[in-house]
Amino acid sequence: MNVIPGVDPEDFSVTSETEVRTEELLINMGPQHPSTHGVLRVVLRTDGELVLEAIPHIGYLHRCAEKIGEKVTPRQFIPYTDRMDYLAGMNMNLGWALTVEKLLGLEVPEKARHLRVLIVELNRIASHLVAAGTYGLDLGSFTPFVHCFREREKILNLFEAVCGARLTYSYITVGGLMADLPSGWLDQCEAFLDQFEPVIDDLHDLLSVNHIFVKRTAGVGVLSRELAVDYGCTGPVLRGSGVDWDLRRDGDPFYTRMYRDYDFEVAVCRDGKYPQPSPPVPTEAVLGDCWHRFFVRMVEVVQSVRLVRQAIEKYRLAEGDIGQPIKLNQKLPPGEVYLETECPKGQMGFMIVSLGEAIPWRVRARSSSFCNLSVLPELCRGCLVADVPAIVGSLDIVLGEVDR
Amino acid sequence: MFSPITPAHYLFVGIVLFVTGMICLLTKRNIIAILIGVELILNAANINFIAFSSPVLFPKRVPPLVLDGQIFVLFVMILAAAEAAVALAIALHFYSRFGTVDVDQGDELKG
Amino acid sequence: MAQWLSDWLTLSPQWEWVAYLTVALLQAVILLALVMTAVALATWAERKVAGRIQDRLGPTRVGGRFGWLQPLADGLKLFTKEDLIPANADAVLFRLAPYLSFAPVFGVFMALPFSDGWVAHHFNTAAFFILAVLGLEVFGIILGGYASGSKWSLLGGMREAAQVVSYEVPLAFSAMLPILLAGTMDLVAIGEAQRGWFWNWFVFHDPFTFVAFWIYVICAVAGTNRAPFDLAEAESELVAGFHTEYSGFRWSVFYMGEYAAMAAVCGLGVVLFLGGWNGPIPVAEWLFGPASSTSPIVNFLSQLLGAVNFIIKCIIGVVFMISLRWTLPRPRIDQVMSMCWKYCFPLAALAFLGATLWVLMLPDGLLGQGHPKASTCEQSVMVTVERIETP
Amino acid sequence: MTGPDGMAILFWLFAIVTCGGALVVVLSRHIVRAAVGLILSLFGVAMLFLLAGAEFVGAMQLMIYVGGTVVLLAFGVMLTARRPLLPLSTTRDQWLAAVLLACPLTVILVQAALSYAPTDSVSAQVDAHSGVSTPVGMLPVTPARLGMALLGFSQDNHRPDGGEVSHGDSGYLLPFELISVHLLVVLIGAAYLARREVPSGMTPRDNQGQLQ
Repeated sequence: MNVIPGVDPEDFSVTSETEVRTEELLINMGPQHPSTHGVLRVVLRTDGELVLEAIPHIGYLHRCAEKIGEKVTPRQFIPYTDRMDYLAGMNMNLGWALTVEKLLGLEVPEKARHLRVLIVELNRIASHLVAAGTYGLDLGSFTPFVHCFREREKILNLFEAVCGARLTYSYITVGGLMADLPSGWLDQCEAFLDQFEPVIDDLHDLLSVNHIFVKRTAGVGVLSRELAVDYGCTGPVLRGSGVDWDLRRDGDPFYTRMYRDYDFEVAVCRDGKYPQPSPPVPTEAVLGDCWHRFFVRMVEVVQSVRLVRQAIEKYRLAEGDIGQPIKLNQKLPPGEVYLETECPKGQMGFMIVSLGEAIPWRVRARSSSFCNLSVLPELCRGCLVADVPAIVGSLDIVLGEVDR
Repeated sequence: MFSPITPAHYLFVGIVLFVTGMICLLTKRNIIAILIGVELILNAANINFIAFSSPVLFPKRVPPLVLDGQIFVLFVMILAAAEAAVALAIALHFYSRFGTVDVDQGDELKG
Repeated sequence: MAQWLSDWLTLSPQWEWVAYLTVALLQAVILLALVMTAVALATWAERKVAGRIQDRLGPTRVGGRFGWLQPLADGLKLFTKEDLIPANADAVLFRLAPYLSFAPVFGVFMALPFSDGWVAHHFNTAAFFILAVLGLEVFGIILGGYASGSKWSLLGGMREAAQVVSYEVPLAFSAMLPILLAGTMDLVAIGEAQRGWFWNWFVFHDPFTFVAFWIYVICAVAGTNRAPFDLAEAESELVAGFHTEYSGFRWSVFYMGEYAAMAAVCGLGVVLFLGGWNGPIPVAEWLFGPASSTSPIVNFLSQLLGAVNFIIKCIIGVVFMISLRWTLPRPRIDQVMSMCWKYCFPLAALAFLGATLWVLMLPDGLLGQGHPKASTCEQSVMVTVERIETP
Repeated sequence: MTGPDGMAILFWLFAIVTCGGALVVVLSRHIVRAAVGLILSLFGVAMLFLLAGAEFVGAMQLMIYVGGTVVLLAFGVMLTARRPLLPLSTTRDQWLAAVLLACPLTVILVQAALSYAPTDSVSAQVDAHSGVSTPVGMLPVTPARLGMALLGFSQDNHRPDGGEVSHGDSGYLLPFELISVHLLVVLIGAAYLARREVPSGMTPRDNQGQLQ
């Protein structure tokens, strides 16, 4: 029998029929459970089907990423970043690259800027597709998962064409990008977008407006505005609670200028409406519940498609080159810098303290999934066992990013 | 090769059920096991009813109970189901009050 | 048949029971082979339909282009898998549970008529018997969940117990309507009462039976523990529910039980509501004349046509259940229970009441010439029975 | 389908199942195994009913007893025993008392069963419908007749003694109504008894799942 920290094992060891005293059941959900999205372990204290308490246990995927960052140069650290949130490696690369560029005071050429937007937003679509698909799986619907992964495969094919990798890209680097686009890539990308947009409607039919799906998610795991802000939730989790906050618009100027002269809307519910086109909000849904968190991602996918289309146009018109990566052992100026970027899972922040050498003195990664996960015990209190996967899935965590 | 089946055959099966049910009732302390014993005893009675109302077992005369036997069995079943439901509810209540399903532990009469 | 075998072997009367036993075993084997074929086909169909819905091909490798032999390959794989019994489990009950879950479903096919003369054993109360036996399947699942010694399995078993026992009530209620209309629990007679054009089928008899049919569909899906009501296994919540700890052969026995139960409820629904072995258009009557035809070949052909009709309808039902599974998310346990008690059960009761009144007020149907009345119905029963009894 | 030999084979088969199940109930040390024994035993009884020509009652036995009552019992076991496979403890003197009581009882009952010998009075006929040989003048027992009897129509128009039905026989309407009301009361009572207070510190959820 597993010994659970903080719980006296004697309380649960029952030896004979006359000594049964416990009404409550301790269930160990994970780290090998099919719907904890990786190696998360949640200890559930349940009374029948009712969850009294959920305690997440993390750390199974800890790989000392921050410490490694203090042993290698910034460009050498790039491959470690895309192993954090391995579903959005491009966004991770970008976050780190921008932080180092901010320290160096470096600005990439226009063409590289548009290419970065293009790549990063494509990766956001891919990440949200995984989130939506696995969320369907969490609720017992297998088909949307397959549809989502089929579309994601097409994005991964595009990425493979630009950098040769399908998961850990290391494509965006400090000072620019590793390579320019191959010829004909933009046409393939546009063709993908054209056939992808109707698929979003299919996914809405299968999930967002499906009656059983709404019943399962609406009103479940309600995260109030205040609680979301207090726990430092970010990204779709924060916007699902109705907070109008998106770093692409409200963030550090060094980051937001990447998105200047781009036209997009923040996916947040204003007066009961989401940016169009999107299906209407069901009446059962409460702001901050699982349905809203899920739906924010679906709306963001639409906005990302818009951004990618704009980026393709701008990239085609842009003059010049895509920039030059910095030297592998480039000396960093002494100082301290912190930058947060809007990743698919939330705000991913990197911090560098440099003493003027090529290798940073201190590296710190602020993980969005970690903060989003920390709200789980609050949301799971008093829900049913079946709601736990629904809530974990709606937070859309990646354990590689939580544990780093 | 086999001798034909008579009501007595059925009665013997009934006897086995009745006696085992009674032993179960006397030896078990678990409230649900006691319930199981009661079910066995009721079934012993049912077998006898059916045996005496079966035209198959009485090929040469009208059985002593024709329709009455079957209807009594139906009534017994319904009562047994009702009894099981109530007894189970009591068992759950008992369990949540005394923390056990051992009937001997519940002999204190204070409310 | 036993008599014939005995005569053929010229056995002395005291060895007649050997002939009887042989024939009984033979019949059981034939029936088991039939059920197994249905199960194999259903697993294949499950993969193919899932593939279609998910925009992929499904099995294509084993057995030619369409992967016909995939069930065989699956079976071989499962039989050669390591068979684990957890240390915490009660080994005896753990071993017993899959068979307890499969055997009742097999028993259903004993009473299910495939055509008006093709039924393994002609029960007078076949409809009721089938409903009763289907309800036994649940015990094997509860036992499996309990004996596994795993908390997930225990939760799955408890869910199964609550769900299936609840859904049996509206299921029986909605199945009561055709019994009421035909005036008998004899499935052969119920099927015969729907002879003729498809508007004679009980599902189109009156609005109440139409409602009852859909309640039957919902409850049949829930009662056989199929998605979207597969709460007892719920892979995303309870790992695999009651069969978390099962592997290899025992696991496959559970699955055979599930698929056989699917076929069984479809068969029952087809006989009760969808005209059984009567095609939508009474081709059989045009071809073979009235039912009282005595020529054995004509009789056999009409039986065969009936069985083909029946099986086609069953296949449609099974495919419908499969496509439900691959389309819908899974409701929560409290929603499943409230759906049963707050919607299905009152609706089924109302439909029952309504159908009773309908028969009372409009005994001849809305247009004055609907169904055969009770007397003609009984006559057709007697005709059927005589056809069965006379060799 | 069954000749006399077939009937005998099936009888012995199901009698062994029934008695074996009953013995499992008594001898098993685990409550769940006892429940499995009960299932086997009740299933055997149902099959014996079918064999005796009581089809409706046999199916009823399967549905109510095996499918309903025992599942209820199993549910009760799960709710009251959180740790699987609870051993049942039985003391020696309890066994002694049980055996002391059971032995004479068995003797008496066996004697009673052996002393019963039915007298043959009526000539038999073979019914074309069910293949069952029934005495002349006796209608087969069908669900319809059972139902009519429960609704108050007297069905025993042939008394065992051969006499006609007297005027006072009125079927089983009153017991039927009583038992219906009884069932309703039991349903409400059981639900009331088994209800559980929500654990303190928890907020119950309404149907929408929102926190109240």
